[in-house]
Amino acid sequence: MIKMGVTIIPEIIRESLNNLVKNGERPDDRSFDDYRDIYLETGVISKAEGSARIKIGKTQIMVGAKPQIGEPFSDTPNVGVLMTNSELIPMASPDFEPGPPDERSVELARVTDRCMREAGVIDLEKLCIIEGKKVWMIFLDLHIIDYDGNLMDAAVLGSMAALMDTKIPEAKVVDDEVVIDPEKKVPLPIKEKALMCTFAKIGGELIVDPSLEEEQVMDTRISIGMRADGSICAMQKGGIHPLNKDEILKAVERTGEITKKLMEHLPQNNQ
Amino acid sequence: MIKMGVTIIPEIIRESLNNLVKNGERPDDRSFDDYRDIYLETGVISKAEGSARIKIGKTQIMVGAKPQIGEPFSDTPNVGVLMTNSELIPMASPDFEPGPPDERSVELARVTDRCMREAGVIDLEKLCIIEGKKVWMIFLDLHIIDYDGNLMDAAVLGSMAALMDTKIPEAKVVDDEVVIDPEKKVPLPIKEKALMCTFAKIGGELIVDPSLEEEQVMDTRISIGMRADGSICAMQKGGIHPLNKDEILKAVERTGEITKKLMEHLPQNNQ
Amino acid sequence: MIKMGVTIIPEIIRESLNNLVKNGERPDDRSFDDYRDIYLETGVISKAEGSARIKIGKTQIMVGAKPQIGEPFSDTPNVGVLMTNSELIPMASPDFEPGPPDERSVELARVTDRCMREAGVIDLEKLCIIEGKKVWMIFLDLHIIDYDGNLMDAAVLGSMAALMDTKIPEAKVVDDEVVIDPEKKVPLPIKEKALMCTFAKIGGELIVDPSLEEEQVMDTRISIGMRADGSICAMQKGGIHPLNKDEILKAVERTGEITKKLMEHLPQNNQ
Amino acid sequence: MITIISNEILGKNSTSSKRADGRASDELRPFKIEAGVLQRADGSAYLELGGNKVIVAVYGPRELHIRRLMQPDRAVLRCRYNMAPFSVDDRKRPGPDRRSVEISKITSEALMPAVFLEKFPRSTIDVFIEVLEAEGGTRCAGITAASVALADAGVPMHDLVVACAAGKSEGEVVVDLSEVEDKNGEADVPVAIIPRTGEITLLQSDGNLTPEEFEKALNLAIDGCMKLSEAQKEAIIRRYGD
Amino acid sequence: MITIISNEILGKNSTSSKRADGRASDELRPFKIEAGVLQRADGSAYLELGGNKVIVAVYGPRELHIRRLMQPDRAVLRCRYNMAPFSVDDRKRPGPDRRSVEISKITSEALMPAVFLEKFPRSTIDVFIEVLEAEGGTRCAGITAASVALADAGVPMHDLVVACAAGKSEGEVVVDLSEVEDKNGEADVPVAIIPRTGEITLLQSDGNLTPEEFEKALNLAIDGCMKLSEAQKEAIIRRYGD
Amino acid sequence: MITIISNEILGKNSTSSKRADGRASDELRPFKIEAGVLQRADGSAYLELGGNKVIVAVYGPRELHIRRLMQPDRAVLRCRYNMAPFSVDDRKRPGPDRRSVEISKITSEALMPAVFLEKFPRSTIDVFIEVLEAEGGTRCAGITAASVALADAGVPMHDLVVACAAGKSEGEVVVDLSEVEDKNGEADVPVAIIPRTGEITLLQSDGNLTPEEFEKALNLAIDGCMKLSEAQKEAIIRRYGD
Repeated sequence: MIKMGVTIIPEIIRESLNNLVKNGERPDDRSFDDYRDIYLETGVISKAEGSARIKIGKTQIMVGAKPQIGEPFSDTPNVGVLMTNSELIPMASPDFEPGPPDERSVELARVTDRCMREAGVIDLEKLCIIEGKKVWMIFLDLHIIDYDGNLMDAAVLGSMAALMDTKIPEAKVVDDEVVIDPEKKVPLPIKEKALMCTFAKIGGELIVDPSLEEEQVMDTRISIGMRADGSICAMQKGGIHPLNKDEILKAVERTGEITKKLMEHLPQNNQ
Repeated sequence: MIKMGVTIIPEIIRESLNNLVKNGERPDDRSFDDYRDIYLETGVISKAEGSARIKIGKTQIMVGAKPQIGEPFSDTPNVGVLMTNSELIPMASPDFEPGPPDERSVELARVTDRCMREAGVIDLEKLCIIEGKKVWMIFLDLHIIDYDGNLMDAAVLGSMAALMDTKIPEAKVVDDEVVIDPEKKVPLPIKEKALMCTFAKIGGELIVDPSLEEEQVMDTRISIGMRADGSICAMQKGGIHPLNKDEILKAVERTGEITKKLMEHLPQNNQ
Repeated sequence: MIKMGVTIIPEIIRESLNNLVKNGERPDDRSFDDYRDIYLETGVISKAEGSARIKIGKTQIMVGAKPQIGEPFSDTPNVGVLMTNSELIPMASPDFEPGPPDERSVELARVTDRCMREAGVIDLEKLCIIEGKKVWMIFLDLHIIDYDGNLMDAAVLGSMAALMDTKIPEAKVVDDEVVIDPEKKVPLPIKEKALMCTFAKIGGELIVDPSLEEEQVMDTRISIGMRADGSICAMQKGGIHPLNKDEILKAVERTGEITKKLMEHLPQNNQ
Repeated sequence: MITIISNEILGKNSTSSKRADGRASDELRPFKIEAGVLQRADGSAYLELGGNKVIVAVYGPRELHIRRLMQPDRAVLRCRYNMAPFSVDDRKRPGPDRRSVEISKITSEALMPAVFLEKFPRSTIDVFIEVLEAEGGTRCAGITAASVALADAGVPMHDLVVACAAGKSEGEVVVDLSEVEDKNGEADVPVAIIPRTGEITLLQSDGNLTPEEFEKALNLAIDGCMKLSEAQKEAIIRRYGD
Repeated sequence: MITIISNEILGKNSTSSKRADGRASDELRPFKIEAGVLQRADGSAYLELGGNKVIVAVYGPRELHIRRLMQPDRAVLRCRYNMAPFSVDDRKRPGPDRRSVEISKITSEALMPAVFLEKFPRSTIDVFIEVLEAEGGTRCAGITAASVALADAGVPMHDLVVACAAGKSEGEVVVDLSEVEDKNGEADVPVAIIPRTGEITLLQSDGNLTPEEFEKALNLAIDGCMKLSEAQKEAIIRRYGD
Repeated sequence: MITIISNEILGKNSTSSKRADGRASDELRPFKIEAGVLQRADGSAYLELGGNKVIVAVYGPRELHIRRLMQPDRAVLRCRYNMAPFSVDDRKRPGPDRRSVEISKITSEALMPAVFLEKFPRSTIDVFIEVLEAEGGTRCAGITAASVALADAGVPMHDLVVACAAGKSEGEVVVDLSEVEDKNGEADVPVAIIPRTGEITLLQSDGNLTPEEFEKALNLAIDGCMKLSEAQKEAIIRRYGD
């Protein structure tokens, strides 16, 4: 990443980590395709219509989903809206500062948003209430509270779980007015499942789920969003070193396998 | 206060003021319960529907009230709105800087607002025009032009006077539309009177209406808002030193007496 | 100008330029009333309803006009709106910085706007669609991409040309609703033509169309907006040195002649 | 126009108490406090009180980069009180608002008297309070949790500042108003104290109270503080042993 | 929809004048100027002109903290023109807008030629102009008052810059347009001068004027300036003696 | 309510191609690149690609004034991608938005690998990309033009980074999606490469693709890059000779 904030990594650490990975090892003894421990809990915030607490290793994100009635975009009058926002709050890292979202935060939110949206996770047409006038907008807020690397995968996993947990009030149209019954709640119409798998390139190798320690020495990063059916719904390269085509295509292949396992962490059914 | 800006008070001044107060005296020879000279004039700004110029000693605030038609909050559909804003403009002190309101300015506006609102100074229900749709919003703007200590009490006294001075145009509802007659003006419905009394703790004593000189050496501050009937409508401790319970309860008691005298400065009737 | 950014002009250059001008000469051999080469092209941005690329010497501005339907101001319910915005983007000069418009940018936009508006260039009454409710708003955006002095005259010339190039969709009112037909476009109703002529005072002389080199040593500046009929529609003095009355009146006189020639650069007809 | 069918009144009065959730007038909502819940922060704490969920991170004492805020003879203690967008019924727009600016100010004033700031001249201690879910009384919850996080960070303190509110609801003076009680309530008095001395470091009052009611509320709040103070100490002991 | 019943036209033409308030074409509105009206500022002044009420504070010459603005050989003179939210019919949102940014710029350019800035290298002189009530012509009122405030602050100057507008209203060129005249007027020409030399330090023209009308307006504005200049001097004398 | 009568579908399918504008699946839109189009900038370039019009200015290597961004052992390369308000159908509000912030970040990451940043420690190279007209694929157009502007500024580089997108539209994988194809398209894959090594410096994918389709898109994009790479070199040669 470009802005590494105040943390400067001595060359000796970089070299030693590079050598470790060249020998097929990682600082925490994981294999190249292993995630750290994943902890996922949904329904953790009663006031949020959907929520999840996701931990990947020591990285921790609170995700909340809140519906709100708004106007559709003029070019998609019969389609609801997903709005994803992320806050790298200063609680999570000595390198994060208060203030409006910086480029890292914006990238995280936008990649997460594209992954959910392009995969067709939500059946957005079912969120239309009155065509051209009123649709449900789903605000997905990523609150990063502990940063130990690989925010992308945690954000997407937490977002997927929070959306599956979301129940929105029933909205009826009576005499051209929207009537909301907060007592009757229906699950968000979930159509697809998609997750993201991030690789860091260190010592010439691509290793999955980089920890902060690994991110700090990595040359570059590639994040691949994949649906349950194996199709690629999002991709984002990051970092200032190049990748070659073979590396990318191999990463796509590995993502297929890894995502299958990752999907097991999701709740079985959207209730 | 936390941010004292550029002004740094030498220890020797602090000590000498502390000793003065311990001996029952103040730099300007006031007794502990005395305000500085108060000058209050209403109707000073023709373009404002209500206005006041308040001076307490050398502290000076211009207060203006302006009504505007807006939507009520969704949880109080039949109630008007009071919005209080304060600007510590750089004119008033070398320590004030241009820019959006800082924490001191926000605290001043919010405490003033709570004092007026919780006391029920305005009969806000009478400011409803069409339930759930149109109500009067009263914008109260505090323009601090000379800062010589104790902004809180000046702000509340000036606000109370400006509200009592305020006349709003008659708003009628004709065919579900609001019709305003700027020629016919009615006084703002004033229901209660409330003022604020601020004590600074110096040399172990609580002294009322601290001047800037006193504020700069005070350990802490307590501001008590009181209605004409003697009930407490607002309270705010400020500063980084603690107070004990007895000090607080005694301050409440003294506020009762002091507020009665302070009320005499208000215009007799809301016309 | 007040903020000259990082560029500091050595005294020796200032002196030598002053002497040059005192001798009736200019660095690029122009006479005092000569503009640099003017290049003007309209219709350069297909997505903009009106556009122009204007070069005066090496100064270059892209101007775009975009119509949008909005509400009229409450005190002029049957009149359309012209909104002029300018961006001194950092592309144009090492002295320009990213961020919200600074005072130079605001002045440029406001003077250009006044010149167009006060001259009555657009027949704004014809931009009313439904009185008090819907009018055309014309957004005129000045994108400064190369800064080599005399932005004012370039901005006004480019704006005039862009407005003459502008075609807006036909807006009809059917059952109190606005219906827009983007296939049918009508030219913006142009009523008057107005341009601006800027003089810099160097070595006691007023010279027209100052280049950046000349601006950097000038004492002061005066910009005069003039209609085709010779009336003055805008004027703005800039810079921290005074002018005397005779200088101003002579500048007005010279502007009459110069503007006539300048008008020849405009397209003959608003199509 | 959007019409919202109003919910039934939340909770029913028990026969033994006027309070919506059946609590006695001096009874706190259920609470728990945990120390050391985050990895990156120097210290952290998590607190639940009724429906409130608050997490606090402390960084520092650390170098202060903003020269203009630096104090030559002591550390500054900066607080940032922030509500997560999903913590309230209607989504809160991210970023500070006037309410959070005021609460951040009085929170830092409430904590400062207990901290040995003079030990760390020219440095800063940063306290980040995140409200994950709000159900009335978050500013007090934030202060109580912040003290535990400061202790977890090893910041030297005289004592753990603790905060609790009392107020008036349905005509009765009661401790620790819930969101429902607060919204329909007549008054709210948040208080923070240094338990060892009983000194008060935060005090506000919002609403109408007679002086007698105010005194009663102040006493109830201080009693509430003492109960929470025990839970603070237990949280520290659970983490670090006795 | 909100409908506002429109006011009757304000003021009636006198028989002797076309102007709404009966003034002669070269007649200023009533005015008063007072020096030294604030305590904290180094210098201050208050000016009323017709319905305009303007107050100005001057701080400095004082240290300039923003290195990037600092001038090695002279002081910078910074102006902040600001309208109080209650100074106009429709409440103005607090904070700078494009209009106030432009006026601040040209105001500082209007004042600078008269001040011995070179006496105070690397420092700043700050002029804060607050419009408490606006009734047409506030930028000129602000400049006129600012000069008195600068003098009150003891800032060394060649002369007191003074400002006045002239314009065209109902077809006639007149001095010092009131708000009503300005709103329906055809043109407005604000002018600031250094009275001793007659040099012009601020000049704008907004509206359509023939060159002849412009010259007439310029002359009327300069005459107006001279009248106000007397009042400036009297204000200084009233405060400091002759 | 405002109703807009919808336009007829833009363009008609040719018989030989499914694409709206009749291009073959591996055919780029018409393009032209010109170096050295601005006077003040140290380097500049102009690029048209279909309806896209992009201009780029480069300043630097120059002194970096923001100490916190400075790198002791190399230059920083900062990009600012910005759309002119008139560049799109609905006027864009001036100033950065979330989209432009993200594109600015990945653009600078795409260019950096080719620049000898280590030659200029503690300094900055600033790349300003202005989209004058947008018709699909502006981020790639910006990168391609930026390389030419960097070369024009004399910034030493390994090679000229070049960018091109491929995607899926109407079920077919095609190169260089136009605005119409992109809006109704199923996927878009912007790619930037270092032509000499074929290494990839920018890669995104937006939309759904099978791994096979993705590979095909990647290959098409790289082929497109190679064609544009020739035009970059020609632009440099036209300006500076061979």
